[in-house]
Amino acid sequence: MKPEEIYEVLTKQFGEAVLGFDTELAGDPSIRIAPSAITDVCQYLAETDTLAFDSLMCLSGADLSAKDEEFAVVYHIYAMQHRHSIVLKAMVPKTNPHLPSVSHIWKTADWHEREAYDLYGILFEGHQDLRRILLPDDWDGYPLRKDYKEPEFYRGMRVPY
Amino acid sequence: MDKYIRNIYRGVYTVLVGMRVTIRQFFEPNVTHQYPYEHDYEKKRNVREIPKGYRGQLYNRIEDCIGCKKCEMICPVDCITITGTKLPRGEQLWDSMNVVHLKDGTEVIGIIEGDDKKIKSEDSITLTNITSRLGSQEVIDRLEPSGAESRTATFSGDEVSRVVTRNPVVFYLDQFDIDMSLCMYCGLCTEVCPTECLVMKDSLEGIEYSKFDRSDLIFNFDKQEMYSKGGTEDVEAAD
Amino acid sequence: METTQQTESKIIELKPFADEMVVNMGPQHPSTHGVLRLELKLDGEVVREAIPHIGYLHRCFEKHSENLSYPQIIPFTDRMDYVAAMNQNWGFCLAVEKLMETDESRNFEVPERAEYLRVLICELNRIASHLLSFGTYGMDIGAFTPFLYAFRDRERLLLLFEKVCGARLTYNYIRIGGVSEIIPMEPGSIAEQNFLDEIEAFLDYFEPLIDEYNDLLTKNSIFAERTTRVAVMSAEMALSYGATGPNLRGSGVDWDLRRDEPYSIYDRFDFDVPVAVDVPELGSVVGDCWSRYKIRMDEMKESVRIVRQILAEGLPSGPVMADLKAVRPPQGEIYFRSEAPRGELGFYIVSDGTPKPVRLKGRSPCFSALSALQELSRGLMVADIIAIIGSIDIVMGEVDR
Amino acid sequence: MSDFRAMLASPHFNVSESFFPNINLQDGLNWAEEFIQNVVLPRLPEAVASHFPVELGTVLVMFACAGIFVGVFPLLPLVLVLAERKVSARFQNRTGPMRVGPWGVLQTLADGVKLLFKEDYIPPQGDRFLFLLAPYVIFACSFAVFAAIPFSQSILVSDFNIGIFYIMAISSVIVMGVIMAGWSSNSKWSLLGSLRSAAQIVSYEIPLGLSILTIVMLVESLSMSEIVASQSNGIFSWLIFRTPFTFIAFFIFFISSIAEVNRTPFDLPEAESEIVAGFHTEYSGMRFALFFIAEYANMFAVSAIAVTLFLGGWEGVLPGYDILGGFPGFVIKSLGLVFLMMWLRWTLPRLRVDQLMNLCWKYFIPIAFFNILGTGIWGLIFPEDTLISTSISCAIIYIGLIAAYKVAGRTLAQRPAPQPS
Repeated sequence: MKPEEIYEVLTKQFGEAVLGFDTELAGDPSIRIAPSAITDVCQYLAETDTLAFDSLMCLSGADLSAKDEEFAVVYHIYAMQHRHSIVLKAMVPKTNPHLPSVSHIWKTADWHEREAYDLYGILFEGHQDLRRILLPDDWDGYPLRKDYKEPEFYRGMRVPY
Repeated sequence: MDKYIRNIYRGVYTVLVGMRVTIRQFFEPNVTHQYPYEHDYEKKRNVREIPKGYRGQLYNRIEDCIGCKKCEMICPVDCITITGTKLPRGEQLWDSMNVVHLKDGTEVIGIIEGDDKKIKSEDSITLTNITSRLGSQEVIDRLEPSGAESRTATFSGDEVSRVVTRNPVVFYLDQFDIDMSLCMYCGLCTEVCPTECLVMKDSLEGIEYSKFDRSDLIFNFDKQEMYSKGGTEDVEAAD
Repeated sequence: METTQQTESKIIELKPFADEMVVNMGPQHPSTHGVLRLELKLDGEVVREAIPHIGYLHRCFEKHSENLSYPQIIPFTDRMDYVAAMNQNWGFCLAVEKLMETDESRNFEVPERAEYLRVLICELNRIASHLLSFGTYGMDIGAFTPFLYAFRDRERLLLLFEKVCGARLTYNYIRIGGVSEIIPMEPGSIAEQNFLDEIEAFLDYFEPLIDEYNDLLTKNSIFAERTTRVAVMSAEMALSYGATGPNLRGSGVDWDLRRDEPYSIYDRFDFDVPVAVDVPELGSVVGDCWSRYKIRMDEMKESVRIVRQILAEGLPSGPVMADLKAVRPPQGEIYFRSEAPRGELGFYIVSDGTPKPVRLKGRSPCFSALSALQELSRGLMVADIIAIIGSIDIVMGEVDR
Repeated sequence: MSDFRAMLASPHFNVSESFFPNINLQDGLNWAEEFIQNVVLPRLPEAVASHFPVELGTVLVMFACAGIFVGVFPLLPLVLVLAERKVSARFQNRTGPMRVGPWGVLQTLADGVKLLFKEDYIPPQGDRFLFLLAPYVIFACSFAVFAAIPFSQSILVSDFNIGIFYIMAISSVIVMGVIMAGWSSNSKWSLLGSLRSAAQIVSYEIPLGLSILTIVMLVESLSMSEIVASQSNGIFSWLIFRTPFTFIAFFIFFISSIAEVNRTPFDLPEAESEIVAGFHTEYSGMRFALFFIAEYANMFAVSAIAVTLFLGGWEGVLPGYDILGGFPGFVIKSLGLVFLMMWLRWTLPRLRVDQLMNLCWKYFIPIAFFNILGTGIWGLIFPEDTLISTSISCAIIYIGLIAAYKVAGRTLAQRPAPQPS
């Protein structure tokens, strides 16, 4: 299925929760989903036979600009059987970034969500074990945010080496 | 019972097969080198050469450096520090030298007589003031005995693959430091260098330069002496 | 997609009342392939739970990249999977090229010669990577000799890479729009002929050795005992955990990006995709450690085949670098994946039209595959943990980025 | 050779006596005493000699011998360590150590000196006393084994009448040292390693002992020198060829002894890729060196025992000729087995704990019992070791090997081609 068709299927199924379809920019077109509905949408995508998105290729957080009010959480999903892929995007506000987890649908989302939490501070509700994964547990701040200032010292060591 | 015996049998058999593989290698020659003893590749057998173009220590033939700061900009890890002042418009210190790349892979550094911009394959090129790049003594050796003294050589246009043109040196360099402890040996800086004076040593010196102190790994390329002399014509290649 | 039937896996009954011992395996441990730390909860020799802790090699490559221009990022991708750095370079360059393709005004095409060189070098790099994986796996299981044999042969490949790009491990060879010209190799020159001859000589030397390695290790009954029916990963589990590459094929899923989503010029070559099957004579079932390991051994043969086809055709003449003034992709985003030796290497790039990416995420195959370790290792023994880590073939530089 | 049944039925057969006979150390003492009486006393002044404390002197001479023994035998592991490194290097197309001395021959010496000067680290949380004691226990036991090995007709420390029993007993004490080391280090890796080692050594003692039992049944003696003496009629009188069952027993003995000395493929107690270094993880300096020396001494000891029991000891290939005989022959045969051990080590991967136990309890012990049964029956059929019995035995072994080879050829031909996975 083409991304447009998937978009139509999703709008038919979820209506309001599907916010739009971005095709203007170069590269992959993406479907914008309301963050609260992301689990339902993913569940639907994974379990419907005609879609059968059985593998989550990549899950990434993104902070596109320091001026933006929102983080993006981007899901690249692929269906081995039908060989089609789709990009879902959920925008979460920077002030309180949280959205439901999809780690029970694709287990690989477990670590990818932990990584997004670690580097962006996006909270995934319903995640089993949302700990920092790459950085030390007691690290301050979320380094991939555009407004991140690196700390001067970490446990007595100078950070900007 | 059948499986039991089969298991024993397979265990013994595969062990013997593996032992056959290893005992064959037992009588094969060594593949290793005694590195510090055999690394001098004029003396010993079986020592691999460091191939041409190997990315070793960075070296700047500073008299040809025009101070364009392209290397500083492209360096992903900021290991190059350049400070300097641009001369007033229209002034220049001297011209950098030509680098002639021959098709057999050697590079000759010198000054092309005449116009270096347009080189046709039927032309022959005469190079004067040939200096050798560090570690490539073979260039000097290539020259005729008479040429070795006058440091002049002539190549036919077919031999030449590429010529780097002369650029005016318009920067007065105060500092050109390369911190090799930060360098990640990506070689991007040598690619952007317009005069090809920034090179990576593809010789043993380019690899074996470990120091006891990290600060010794900051290499300064200084030009002050040359400024006082006022030109590249009399300057020998740096040591 | 077929599902594989689960056969009995060697799971040992846990006694809930027994004392538990918590052991830290790593970050400094001989066989955690770098700086992986596993928190093992042991009941004697039996592992109740193995919790991986990663991040000891974290360099925040993604943050770095946001401050670097695209060509400057390439040397950083070398440091991701330093065992197969060519493939990492390529994956990144493919993603950027794909993003730039969409902009018609800056259209360019990667020259034919560069494509051939890329495939040639990357397949050789795949052999080198699998050789390392084979060697270290042998050492994990306790056989030291295969390790040195693998390094002996890998050394010849590294010498080849050294000649073509000037470095042994961090190549920075494949560039956006072509390959590096740092060591020029004129079409039809003696240098090119020597290079191809050396590759041919290596292949002639190496091809029979694969069978020898199979005799030495793969078919060895002790090795088979150690690795077969251990940590069986079903196809569903592999897909769900995002295991890709040899790990996915080891679970019986016939999937290879080179064949199924051909990028570059892979559609011109004839090669098979090895997929695991049950091997009853050794007791192997689909999805166990042995299958994953065996896929790598078979893939080396396929890579040799691809390289031989290139050698038979000869490199086309022409330039190796596209005429590309500046690398400045249009505004937009791309996720592009390629088949690295360890699996599907994806790069998610968001560009705002400037020379620097806004967001770059490397989706490394090992990161996803390693997350399956916790589930795979439950109820096995300490020695099996080592077997699993080796069989999913992680490189911590890529996991931690 | 008397009837085995007769031995069991004889009124003199006494379990406690045959297994715990009076340990006769008198032979050794006699030798020392004779040395004093005949060599020392005549050279002393009359006044001193008459008051010379012969008993004390005897003990002193014994100590001096022990000193030479302790001084000489640690050199053996030094050589073996170097040999191992060189042999492994050859198997891997390397050169091995090359720096210290010509061809690196002094490398182990240099390593020893280095280890001597290293910090003697004792884990502060561990059991200090046991930690200090453990290396000595292992070291002492592994060298005490040499006391009963007849290197040649004249070079043996003491000819016990229970020689092989003594060796078994002493070498089992090593496991105590291993457990001490593992426990007292206060390290989980050490503990895991030592418990693996305990399980392994205790299990493999059984097939080892059962294999020895076949020999003892044939020779009807526990004395090492008598076992050697019974193999004096050339290569076909060697116990390995005496019956087809001893042929199998030799391999069981050899493989079990590899397990006893913790070498690959049975090196689980010190599996460096799993449990770092096993029971000696926390040891450093000279204490580590003691473990290391003991390991290699053990390796040579089990080879020497295998040679004594199965390969004719210091007896030569041909009766009357000194080919592969005497002290050099004994050492060559032992080193051959040591080389075989190294060859195996640098070829094979490591087993897992449960597989190790499987191999022992499911394969070796049943086969060893079968051997004992077979040897008993063989003893009934051929009460004397005659030309006929030897020829029949060799014929069976030969036919068996040929048959195995043929079957191998056939299964190889029939084996399906490797799956095109």
